[in-house]
Amino acid sequence: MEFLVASSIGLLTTCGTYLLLRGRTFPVVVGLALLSYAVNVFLFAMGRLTINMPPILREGVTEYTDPLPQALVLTAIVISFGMTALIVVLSIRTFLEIGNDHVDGRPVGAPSEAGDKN
Amino acid sequence: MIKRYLPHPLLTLVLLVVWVFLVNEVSAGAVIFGLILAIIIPLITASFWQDRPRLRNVYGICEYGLIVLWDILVANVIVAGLILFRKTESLESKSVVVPLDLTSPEAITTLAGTITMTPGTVTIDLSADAKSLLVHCLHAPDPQSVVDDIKNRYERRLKEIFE
Amino acid sequence: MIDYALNFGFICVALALLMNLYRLTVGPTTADRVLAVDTMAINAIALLVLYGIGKATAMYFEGALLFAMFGFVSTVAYCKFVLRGDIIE
Amino acid sequence: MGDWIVVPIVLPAVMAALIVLAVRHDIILQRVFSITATVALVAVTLSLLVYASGNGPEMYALSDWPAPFGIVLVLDRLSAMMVFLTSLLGLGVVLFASSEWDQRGKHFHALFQFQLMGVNGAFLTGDIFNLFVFFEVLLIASYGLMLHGAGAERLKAGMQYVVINLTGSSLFLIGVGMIYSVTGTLNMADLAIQVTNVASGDAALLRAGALILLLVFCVKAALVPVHFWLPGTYANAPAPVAALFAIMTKVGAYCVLRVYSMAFGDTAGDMAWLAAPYVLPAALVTLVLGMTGVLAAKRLNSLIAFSVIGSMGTLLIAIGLFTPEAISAGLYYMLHSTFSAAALFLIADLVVSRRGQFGDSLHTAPRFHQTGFLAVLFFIGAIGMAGMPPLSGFIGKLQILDAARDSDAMVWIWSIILVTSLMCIVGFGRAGSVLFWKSASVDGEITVEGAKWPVLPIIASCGMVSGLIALTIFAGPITEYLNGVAAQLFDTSHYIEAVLGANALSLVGQ
Amino acid sequence: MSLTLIVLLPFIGAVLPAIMIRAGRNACATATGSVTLLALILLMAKAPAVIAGEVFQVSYSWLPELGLNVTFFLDGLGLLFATLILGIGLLIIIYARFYLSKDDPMGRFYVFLLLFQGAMVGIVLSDNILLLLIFWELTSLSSFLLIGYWKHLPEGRQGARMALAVTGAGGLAMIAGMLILGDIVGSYDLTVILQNAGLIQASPMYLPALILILLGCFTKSAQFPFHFWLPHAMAAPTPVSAYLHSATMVKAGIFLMARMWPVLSGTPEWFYIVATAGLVTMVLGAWIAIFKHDLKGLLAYSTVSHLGLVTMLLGFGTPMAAVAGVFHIINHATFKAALFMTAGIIDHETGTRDIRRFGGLLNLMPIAGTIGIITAASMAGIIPLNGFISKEMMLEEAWHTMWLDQNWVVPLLATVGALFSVAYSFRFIFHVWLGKPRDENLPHHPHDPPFGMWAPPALLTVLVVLIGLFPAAIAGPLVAATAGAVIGGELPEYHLSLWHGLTPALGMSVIAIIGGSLLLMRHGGLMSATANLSRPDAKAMFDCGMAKAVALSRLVSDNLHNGSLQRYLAITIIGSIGIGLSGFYAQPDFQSGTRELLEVSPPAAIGWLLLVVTCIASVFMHHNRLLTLLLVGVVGLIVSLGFIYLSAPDLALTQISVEVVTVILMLLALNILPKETPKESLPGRKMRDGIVSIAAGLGVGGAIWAIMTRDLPNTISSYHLANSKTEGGGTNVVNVILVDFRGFDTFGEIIVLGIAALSIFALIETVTQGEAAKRLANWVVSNRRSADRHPMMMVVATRVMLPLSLMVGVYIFLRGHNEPGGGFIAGLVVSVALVMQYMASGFGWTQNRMKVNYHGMIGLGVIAAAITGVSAWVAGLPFLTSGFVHVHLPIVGEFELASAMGFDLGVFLTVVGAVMLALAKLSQVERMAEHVEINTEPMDHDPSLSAAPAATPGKEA
Amino acid sequence: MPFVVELIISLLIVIGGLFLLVGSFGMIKLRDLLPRLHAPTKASTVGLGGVLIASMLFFWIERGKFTIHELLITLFIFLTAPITANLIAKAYMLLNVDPNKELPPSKQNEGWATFDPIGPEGYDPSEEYQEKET
Repeated sequence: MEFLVASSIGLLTTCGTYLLLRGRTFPVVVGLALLSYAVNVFLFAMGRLTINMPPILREGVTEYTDPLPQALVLTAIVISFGMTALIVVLSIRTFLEIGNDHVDGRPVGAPSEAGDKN
Repeated sequence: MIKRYLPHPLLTLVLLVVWVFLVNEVSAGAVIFGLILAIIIPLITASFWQDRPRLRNVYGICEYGLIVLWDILVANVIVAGLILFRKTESLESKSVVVPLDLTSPEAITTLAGTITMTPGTVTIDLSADAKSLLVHCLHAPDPQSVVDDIKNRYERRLKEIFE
Repeated sequence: MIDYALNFGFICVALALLMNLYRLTVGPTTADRVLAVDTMAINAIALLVLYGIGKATAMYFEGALLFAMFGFVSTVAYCKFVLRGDIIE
Repeated sequence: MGDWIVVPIVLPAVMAALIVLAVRHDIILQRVFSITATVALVAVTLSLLVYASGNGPEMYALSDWPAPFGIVLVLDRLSAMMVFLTSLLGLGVVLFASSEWDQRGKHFHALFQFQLMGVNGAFLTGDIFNLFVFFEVLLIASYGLMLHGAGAERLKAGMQYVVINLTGSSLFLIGVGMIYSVTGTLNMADLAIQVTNVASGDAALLRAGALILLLVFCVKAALVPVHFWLPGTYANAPAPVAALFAIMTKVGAYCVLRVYSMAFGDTAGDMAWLAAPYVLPAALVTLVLGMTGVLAAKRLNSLIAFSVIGSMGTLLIAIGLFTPEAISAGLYYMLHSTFSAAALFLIADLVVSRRGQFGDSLHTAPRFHQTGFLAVLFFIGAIGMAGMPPLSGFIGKLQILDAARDSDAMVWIWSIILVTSLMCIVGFGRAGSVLFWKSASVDGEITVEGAKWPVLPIIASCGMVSGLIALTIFAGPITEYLNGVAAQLFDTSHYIEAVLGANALSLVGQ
Repeated sequence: MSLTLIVLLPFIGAVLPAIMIRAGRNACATATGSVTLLALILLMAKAPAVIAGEVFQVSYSWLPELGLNVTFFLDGLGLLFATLILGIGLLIIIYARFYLSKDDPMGRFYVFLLLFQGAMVGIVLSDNILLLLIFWELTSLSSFLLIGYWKHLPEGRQGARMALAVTGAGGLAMIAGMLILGDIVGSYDLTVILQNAGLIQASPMYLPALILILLGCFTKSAQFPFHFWLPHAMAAPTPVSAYLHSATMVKAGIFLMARMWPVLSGTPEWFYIVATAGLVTMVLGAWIAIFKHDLKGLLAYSTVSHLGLVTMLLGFGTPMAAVAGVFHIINHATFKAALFMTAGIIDHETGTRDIRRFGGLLNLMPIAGTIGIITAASMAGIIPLNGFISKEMMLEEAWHTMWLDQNWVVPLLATVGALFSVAYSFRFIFHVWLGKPRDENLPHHPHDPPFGMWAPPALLTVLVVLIGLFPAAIAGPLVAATAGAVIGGELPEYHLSLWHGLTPALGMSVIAIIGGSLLLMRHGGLMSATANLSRPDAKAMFDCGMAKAVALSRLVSDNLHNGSLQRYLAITIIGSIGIGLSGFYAQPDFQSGTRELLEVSPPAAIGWLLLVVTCIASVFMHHNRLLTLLLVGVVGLIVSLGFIYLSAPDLALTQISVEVVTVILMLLALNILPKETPKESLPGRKMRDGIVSIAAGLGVGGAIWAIMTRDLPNTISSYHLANSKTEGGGTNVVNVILVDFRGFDTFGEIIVLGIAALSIFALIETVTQGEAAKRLANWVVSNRRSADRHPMMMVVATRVMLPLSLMVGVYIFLRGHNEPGGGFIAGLVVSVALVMQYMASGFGWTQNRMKVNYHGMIGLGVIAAAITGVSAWVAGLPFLTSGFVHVHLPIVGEFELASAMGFDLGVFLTVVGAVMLALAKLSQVERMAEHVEINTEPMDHDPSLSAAPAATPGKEA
Repeated sequence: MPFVVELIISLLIVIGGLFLLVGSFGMIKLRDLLPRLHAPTKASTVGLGGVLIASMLFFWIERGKFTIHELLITLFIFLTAPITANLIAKAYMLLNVDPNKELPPSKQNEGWATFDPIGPEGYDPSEEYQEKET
């Protein structure tokens, strides 16, 4: 199980990073989303994996998973949600202002359409 | 007075039931709290749902519900059979038009939903003036019978309930 | 016996999810993909419920409920997007 | 100080919420609220500073949970100084913005107060995850402020700023996660203890995590090679915001200082001074690149932005030495560079707003209104930034050079600091010459509609400049205080005892 | 005290001209002059005592930590220089009053001048080398301002920048040198340093310190090879040239060499560096001066040459040479300042400075001519003027000096230098004043200037003559005091007089005069001969070097900061991988974990497979953006399933709710953005990115693998588990951590959300301006659009869902403390329920029915959370301290009331407010783009209202 | 637990699982979206319903507690499934179906809502098809 989780995190990181390195805003945003999944799961897995030991106190149950990473991940999820919302809006706002969604460093006003770089 | 503070009695009832479902226990505390919520929430949401028709025919509702439940069961078996055992090429899929007598949006929606949930038919569109339903049949050698079935089995009953 | 049934159920749902995934990636139309995701949500709910039975806990019920609710909303949003572009107009 | 410790965080937060809730339609009331709150903040932080200078570190346990289980705030000399600096800077910025800038977009004052809250929180917290949260608060507020008023270049730069920092936030979480996974704690003081207890097989993970965290702090501190967000961001941010951002890079530097002198400092055994081998070389390169950018700049704002990078390089050289003398010198330079960067951005805005369509491009343009007065201000700001005498930049650099004396890299440090100073002088000389002198050879005068003598902005700019002057005049007492700060930083036992109780240290090694 | 006042007076007084200029030019000049005069008087009051050997000292503590203190001392050397600075300064102030035209901003001039004066006085009186450095750099700055005073002249600006760059660079080098010096001695106090010659010269750091300090001196004093900036500084107004570039600033370097003479001189290094540089400068400067057509250029190079002379003398390292040097400093200051002023007069009166256009000016302006001829003769070293005496002394010293064991080098070159010096001095005399007028069409008709303009040089000329005639009487005591201070010990036997008998020096002098005259006669031929020689033009080289430096900087900076986010991110990611690995492998102490691993269950394996396929698909199919979005949604689904599977129900609920809102946001965005990502990455780039991202994935995956395979250390969360119920009042430990143990995190977190919403609002608020508004106005709907905006079935269904969802929201909210749920998830549930209404019935209709303002909700939420926190203060507890009670009501039974619920309510409100504000505002952009009308009916057509007119659907673009 | 109850629960689970599988299988087997739409919307309701009832029974018998909240999920599904089917179909038709050729006429004054707006004027996506043909 640990291997599955580790490889999933690795894969999510890889895919997120790859998309993050694209030259348009949308893949970048999606890449960030994937990356934040990876990071959230990473942080969660800090508390090690357990099955069916949710940190909800029950009579007679003594074994619980580590609740702290979960709380941290919750905070992280919410924060990354806020960030994602902002960057999504920022990307359309930028697109509207400069007429293209490049992030690869071409100056404002440079020809933008796909045809010029294929 | 009652109308003002209890705009949708039926809704209140439904919500109370939902609350009991949610808390998953039938206790005095749960019911009282649920009742408070079931009164408050319709008040809050009243502006979203004004002047809607009242449902009176409780017997009709129950009958309709049972029929539909049964039909759903049957529909599933039939569709499963079609999927599993018929060659896709031999399926006679087509769209049929069901002219409507119902006029209330709620009734039409219920009918359309029923059609979707029952054998081999899915409501895929509504005419712009809401006077016809476009129904897609998975396997309908005889389209007219489908239309008749719908009109007799469901629409008639709905008309009694809603109008 | 329930355990066997549960395992069978898991396998069914798992296969169903894989099929959904196939439809999602292959398409061909956007509607197919949306349908695939919607079905996935349904299958996920089933998975949760089965898992809850397996672990004999009601802890996962809210998860299933929210899956149902949110699965619907996101499907509607996708469809509205295809239909109108602007999902809130 | 008890509850007062949390006031620098709660006060701006509540004030921002109040502005949003009650007065969001009335810009005048917003200004009144915002300025009043900032003034109150200055008063509070000043009293914290006074208190901290006479007392040891003091902990404030939020929610009344004992450390390390809950979140704690810690007031020590360093954090008191930083929050005071923040509030002073904030006061200047809010005054400047209240003339006209705050109307160019929505919610300036609310975002501004939130920004203060985030920065103060980052300085006061004693918990690494809480630090992350405050990082995010200050970052997201800074995104909002940075994009205030929009505009193509600003949006473009903003996009980069946001994405790079979001990546940084992800790395932050990874770093924190790795640290927690082997130490089981998030509290910085507790971390300092746990670091010594880590099983030797786990040490590699801890080191990796701590260094990734270092990288994140360096992103904030704009250290090469993770400084890329800064030039565009600072050069394109609204002037008051750019001025406020002068403290943002310092947050990164502060964190480097705090975490790596406490948890990975003297007491960390094998991991002692973990950050030192990385920070110093990077800081040297940063300084060179920053000043190269100053020389290369074609726009006034990017000139200043690059000079900020350079000053961060200088500052981190001092911090990277990790000796009490160097840190004291670095802190002095930090104070200086905060004021001088802020002053320059504000002055640049006064200039730019008078140059009409010529904006901040370093090309010859006709004279503009108040050339002489602004030239004086700019000149003072520039000599401050370039580290020329008699202003504090020079003293700061002298102190850093002096402190670097015993370092192995002394030759490098000295030669790079001195050579880059020259680059900075030349760069600012060119810029000033173009802006204020060349205009005399062009006929005509630019007239821009608007306030002739914008009172608040001028007060704010002069305030920043007078900050520099005060730093110079009171260099002696300030340095004395800073020596105390550095001494406190190096004597981690008091901090740990304040947070974890008197017998915490006796558990070390068990 | 008065010592400090002498230094401070010019600085304080610098505000006077700025104020007094409003009262007129005379008042301004008077004010400035009186400041200087006052300082001079204060100085002179101390002069007798100093000459008598007394040393004044004052000290104030400034930055004792660093050893930087405000300490001044006044000895002979300081006295000499301070007198020169203040005295000549006073003359210059008078002169400038008449020199500057009406258009020149005189107030500013005097401000700069006083600043400079103060800095100079500071240099010569400092007793702390760090303080000296400060004044040193201040002179660079103030001279920068003075040279660039005529800012409309490009030469002025360039000259100023060049001077700043060169002297600034020297100053920086000197900082290093001084710091080393201070390090060797252990003190930055000059008086202490001066007593530690042995220590310094024995130190291995002596040579670096020497070189660095000399760099500062040479640049300031325009010594070879840094001589080139000085002539270009001549673009300044002549008073500035006269003051800075003859009498004072350029002498700062000399001063420092003299000051440091006791500790630095006497070594071979000192000799070879200083004397050689001086010698070369002397000859070279003089040679160039001969061929300068610009009057001030000629004088500038002559200054270079004379400074070389003094430098050389100091470099000899003998006490006698030092005496000669000191004496020449005085002499040079007198005649050169006068010469510059004369040149200024000529310039002022004729409108040109080109020597080739002059001739016979003596007839036209006899007073100025007399002054010019006498002082130039002194410069040439003609008997009986003061220049002669010091030149003689120089030649005498040169005669005795061996250079690399050769005894002829120095005398020969010194003679050559003197010869050239005679040549250009005579050129000044003969080509300007005597002979026939060469150009009748001078811009102005020259005549003698007003008294105020010729009086200052005349005064200096009188000094020139008097010192020449009575050297011992007039300059003797000063020279003695100064030289004593320089040497720092016993003065050698020397005799200041015109006639020393037939010495070798006299012979050399004669040779020089005769040779110089001959050279001048052949001047025309030489001129054309040298014109063809390609001499390195220092300014061109400097400019070229500067341009290259700037170009190089641009090349580096612009190419590095090319604005490509891809590059920045790639570097950041590579950096993080690198630093992580370097930490990991810093020591080979890593051990694999031994934790018992969990078994893989079939559902987990399937989930993993799904995730892998979805991830990979999302990369390979990312060009289809909608599909990418769907795939990411699936990833979110699987991740939440994973959370549930791995005992984290709260996380799963949060993840899935966030997921939906994110999808809605992304869809809103995608409607505006292009629907496809073009394929534009080149294979190389893809390869690079692939490698980077795989490395990142391996790094993160490897790290987490290493972590998960080892046991959890004792974590602080065991405390949370133990105290959650008893102290925190909740059984859902995660929730108790969120609202209680770490409630402060949550407080920050909701603020993040609130800020995000406010930022989004602010960001979109500006969309109605500028380019964006134009784009939106011209927006063309690219896709086919369905005709019904608000499908009836959907409207009906969501209407039913709304109360149900709200019920669910309340439920989730209330159970949060004990079961999975809480304010955040409840907030999202409610938001989604509301968003459904927006989606079904459109913005306009729904917004009309929303009775709350989302801004207010955010503010209220934050305040609610804060108030919950602050209310703990009432009980004397820290911020956010939570309390709970069990309430027992009849019928209802027992339930728990926790203050954390108030906090959670704040969370709830903020979340709803933030999400709704962001979505509602974002949809505004869509409506602008789509040009649809605001709808007022819930559905497009309500069949039950058949009598009513049909609802108007939107007009499509 | 009585064997019969256990058997019933197991059967329900198996049936539910099978129907879920069939629903998804139909989705890949059928060749076009509209037929595909039938599979999941129907099969899944019973599939999920079976599983939910099994769960209810299980907790009732196993835990001795009558749980009803599963019904809520069923309620949601019944309420939402027709809507999603309808919207997916509309989305499909809009992009892939020619209303003039492949759909029967509505036999009313107005055409199908996806293509014909209510009222006399307005944008009509079906016109695009005509333009394409000419």
